[in-house]
Amino acid sequence: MRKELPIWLGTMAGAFVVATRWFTLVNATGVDRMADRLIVASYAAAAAVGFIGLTRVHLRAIDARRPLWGYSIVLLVAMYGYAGLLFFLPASAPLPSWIFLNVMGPVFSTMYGLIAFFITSAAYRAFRVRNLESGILLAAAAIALLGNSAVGGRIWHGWDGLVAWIMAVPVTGGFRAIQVGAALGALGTAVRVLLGLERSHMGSPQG
Amino acid sequence: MTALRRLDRRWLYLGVLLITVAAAVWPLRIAPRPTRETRTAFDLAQALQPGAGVFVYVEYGLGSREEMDPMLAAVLGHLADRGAHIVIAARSPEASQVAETVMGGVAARDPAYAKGYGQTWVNLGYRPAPDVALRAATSGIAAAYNEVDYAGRPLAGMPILQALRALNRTYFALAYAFDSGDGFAPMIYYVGTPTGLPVIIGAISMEVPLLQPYLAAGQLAAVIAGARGAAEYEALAGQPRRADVLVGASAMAAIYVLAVMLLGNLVARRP
Amino acid sequence: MSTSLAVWTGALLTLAVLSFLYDDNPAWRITEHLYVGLAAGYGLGYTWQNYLRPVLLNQVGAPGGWIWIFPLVLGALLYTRYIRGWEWLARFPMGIWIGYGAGYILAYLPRVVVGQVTGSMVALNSLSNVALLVCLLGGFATFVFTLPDRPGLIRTAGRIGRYAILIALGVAFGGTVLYRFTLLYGQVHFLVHDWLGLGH
Amino acid sequence: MGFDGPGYGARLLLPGYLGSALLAALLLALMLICLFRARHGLRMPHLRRLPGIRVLEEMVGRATEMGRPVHMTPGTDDPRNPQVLASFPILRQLALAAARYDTPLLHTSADQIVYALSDATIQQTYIEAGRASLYDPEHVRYLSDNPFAYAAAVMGMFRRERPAANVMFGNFGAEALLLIEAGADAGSLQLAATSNIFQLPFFVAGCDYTLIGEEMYVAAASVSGDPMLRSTVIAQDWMRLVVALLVLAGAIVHTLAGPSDPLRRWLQR
Repeated sequence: MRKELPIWLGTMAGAFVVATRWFTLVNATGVDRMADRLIVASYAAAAAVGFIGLTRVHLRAIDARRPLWGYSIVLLVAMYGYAGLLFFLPASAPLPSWIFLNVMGPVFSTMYGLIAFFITSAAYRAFRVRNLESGILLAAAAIALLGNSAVGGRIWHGWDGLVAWIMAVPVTGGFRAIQVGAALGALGTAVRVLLGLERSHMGSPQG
Repeated sequence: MTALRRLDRRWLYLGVLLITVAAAVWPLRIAPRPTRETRTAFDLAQALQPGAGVFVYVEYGLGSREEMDPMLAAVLGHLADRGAHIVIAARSPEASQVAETVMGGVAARDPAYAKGYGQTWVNLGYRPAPDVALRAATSGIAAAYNEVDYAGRPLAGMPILQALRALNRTYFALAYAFDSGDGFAPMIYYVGTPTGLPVIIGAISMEVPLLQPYLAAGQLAAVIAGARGAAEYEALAGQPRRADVLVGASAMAAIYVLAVMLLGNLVARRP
Repeated sequence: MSTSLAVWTGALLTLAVLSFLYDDNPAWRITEHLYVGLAAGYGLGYTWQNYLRPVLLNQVGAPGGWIWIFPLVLGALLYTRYIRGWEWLARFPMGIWIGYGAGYILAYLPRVVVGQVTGSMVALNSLSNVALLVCLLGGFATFVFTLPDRPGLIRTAGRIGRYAILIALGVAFGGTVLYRFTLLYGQVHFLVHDWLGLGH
Repeated sequence: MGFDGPGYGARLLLPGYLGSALLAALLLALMLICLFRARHGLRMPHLRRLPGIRVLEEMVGRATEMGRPVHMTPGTDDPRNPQVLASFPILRQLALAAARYDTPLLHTSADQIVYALSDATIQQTYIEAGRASLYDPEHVRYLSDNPFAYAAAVMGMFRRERPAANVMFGNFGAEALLLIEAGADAGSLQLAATSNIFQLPFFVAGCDYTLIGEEMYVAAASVSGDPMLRSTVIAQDWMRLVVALLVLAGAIVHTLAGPSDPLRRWLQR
């Protein structure tokens, strides 16, 4: 019952969603709208799970004086400090939004920008022509780099047309094949979940 | 050559830093020729009647502001020029504050928007399980967003949501998603395809190839492509020119990365 | 050089993150932990301010508001995974969420696939259209799993499809490079211009 | 509450959903047929062995020879993402091999629930393999909720413990590049699988083996050898054939009939 009941409830929830979205009679009751609002509420009620998890991990690290435990204090102070602030003040109040723009902003942007460095070393190491396949990958990357940065159009007038054709034909065809395939894979997984065949999220992969 | 083969990657990093510093100290402005896609996006907004409803879904957060802020500002500025009524929603807490900042800047330039909150525009903010909230908005915005806006003010008294009740073709003319990768699919799945509302994606340059199948199938009305698309849009719509320097910087970056790739291949070729 | 506290805060944090490129160091570690802590604190605080508080104040107390109790309790069951002996209760929200999500996939994804299919029904009157169809069907052929030794036609089609997929991935790489450099440019421009006062 | 849009009336399905309902019904029917055949032991076509899966065993063998650990990550999303669900059967297979060769299996995750599920999976697998004593809770690590902090922690770990093989199977964001670079720096043999198309160029260029999109779901469904799960993959292949034929037929109809295109319009009813 501890394992089967949640799976059955999940199957019922999934069947409910499909029924309310496709069939005129069920859809006309408007029950899907209420269900959507309620499911949002259930997600929100679980919003603290990562918060609690981090608290446990870092309290334990401090308690056991693990290596680098001092940084755990930084993390907990930042986390509880900011959450506490937002408990009393709206996010648009001066102090929370100052922290948002001047502390979170630069750190998040630079973290994202760091990837520019790693991309360069990946380009140096990984984009080497070993066979026809890696040659195609490299050539397509080079054409797109010059095309999207408006450099290509200055070198040769037809460059933008070439990029447009590549986008319209091989890129559309190739990505469409991947996306339709991934959609079939996702639909297959959804059916496996609803039939109760796929139950690794219940703790043991083989049932 | 042997030294190059065992090249410490930090030398490559130094090159990246030098290129970007150079681009910041001596900015290179490149105004690209407008592509057909950007022109389509512009034409759709240009055709709006004053008071037409427009839904703007902001997905990108703090990390993508550099590429996306100019584009969002250019499109919002153009929509304000056309007198559109703008409903903003966000996919994450971060995105909702980013949207508020950018729209605040745009609204300040136009009296109808500077004093028109709740009348000419509204920011709904973010709700947990954003896909479900977005889907729910197609049959009723106020209920989907729990009757409050991003700052917790009640939606009930706002004239804009009396006129634009649900996110579908009856009430809206266009839907936008300003996206750094996670927002376009829900926009197509739960809004564009079921309601038939024309969807325009303002995309980071990274995801533009990914959108091609949807664009070709007519599931998207238009795509504005990264910093380059932003620069093109600014030129078309007569908005402040902020993206040209980004295009210049990315041109320098493209040449540097191509050189690095070439070097990598040369090093590998030599016996 | 700037005299603003906001600019100095941002500049020092930016430098701390960039220092990771040289090697792991205390400034990076402090920033990294700050980053994780702020992100978690912000996520919870914002959800409270913008969702939970209004729902508790306006909806739960209103007539018929008792129905909100069920989802809130259901979601809260997830916390039982931290209580020894009660972990199994957390399977209830998880099972329902995964089922609801699978329902969403099943309800909405097929229509998008149908759109992709009808969008591929192009008139075979131009070289580009024929090439598009060849790329697409070839791409499908690369994902055929049930034929251990695929017959010649499917193998050839699969090879063409694989080349189309490689071109698509190469183009995506090109776009990613430019995007990442634009983000970095923004931060470096902030350092050079707003903090040091150089350039334009 | 008013209903917006036309089409409510005597119809069974909402307008526009005919094609999708047929598609979904056909997929479901094919899956049920395949499941039925599997349950009754009827003949089924063989599945192509994916190159990525063939090497799982080889990777563990290599690590054993070098006396270094194997690392696996399910990416940075939570278990509501089907890609993360797909990682568990692979983890199980890897743990079986690790138990057999007596080689340490490091597992890192960026989500509390994924961590708990993975820990249970590994422990359970070691017990089933009769090697319960090899299970070490210190080898299963939850590093951070945040993708970048997670990747930074993995980078540090790779520098210290230098795994001989690195299996990345799940949903990855921008942090994927940091993981690939860390693996390359440590000299690991790398296998990557994801449906996140943004990260695929890096995986294809930078890893030794890559599973693209649907391949990862198929790998997950077939790796255990469970005929029930495997049979559903066969249904997906049939479905792909249907889609391909539909596209081809539609293109021909469109070429002959011009823009009036009855097939397309019927599907969109």
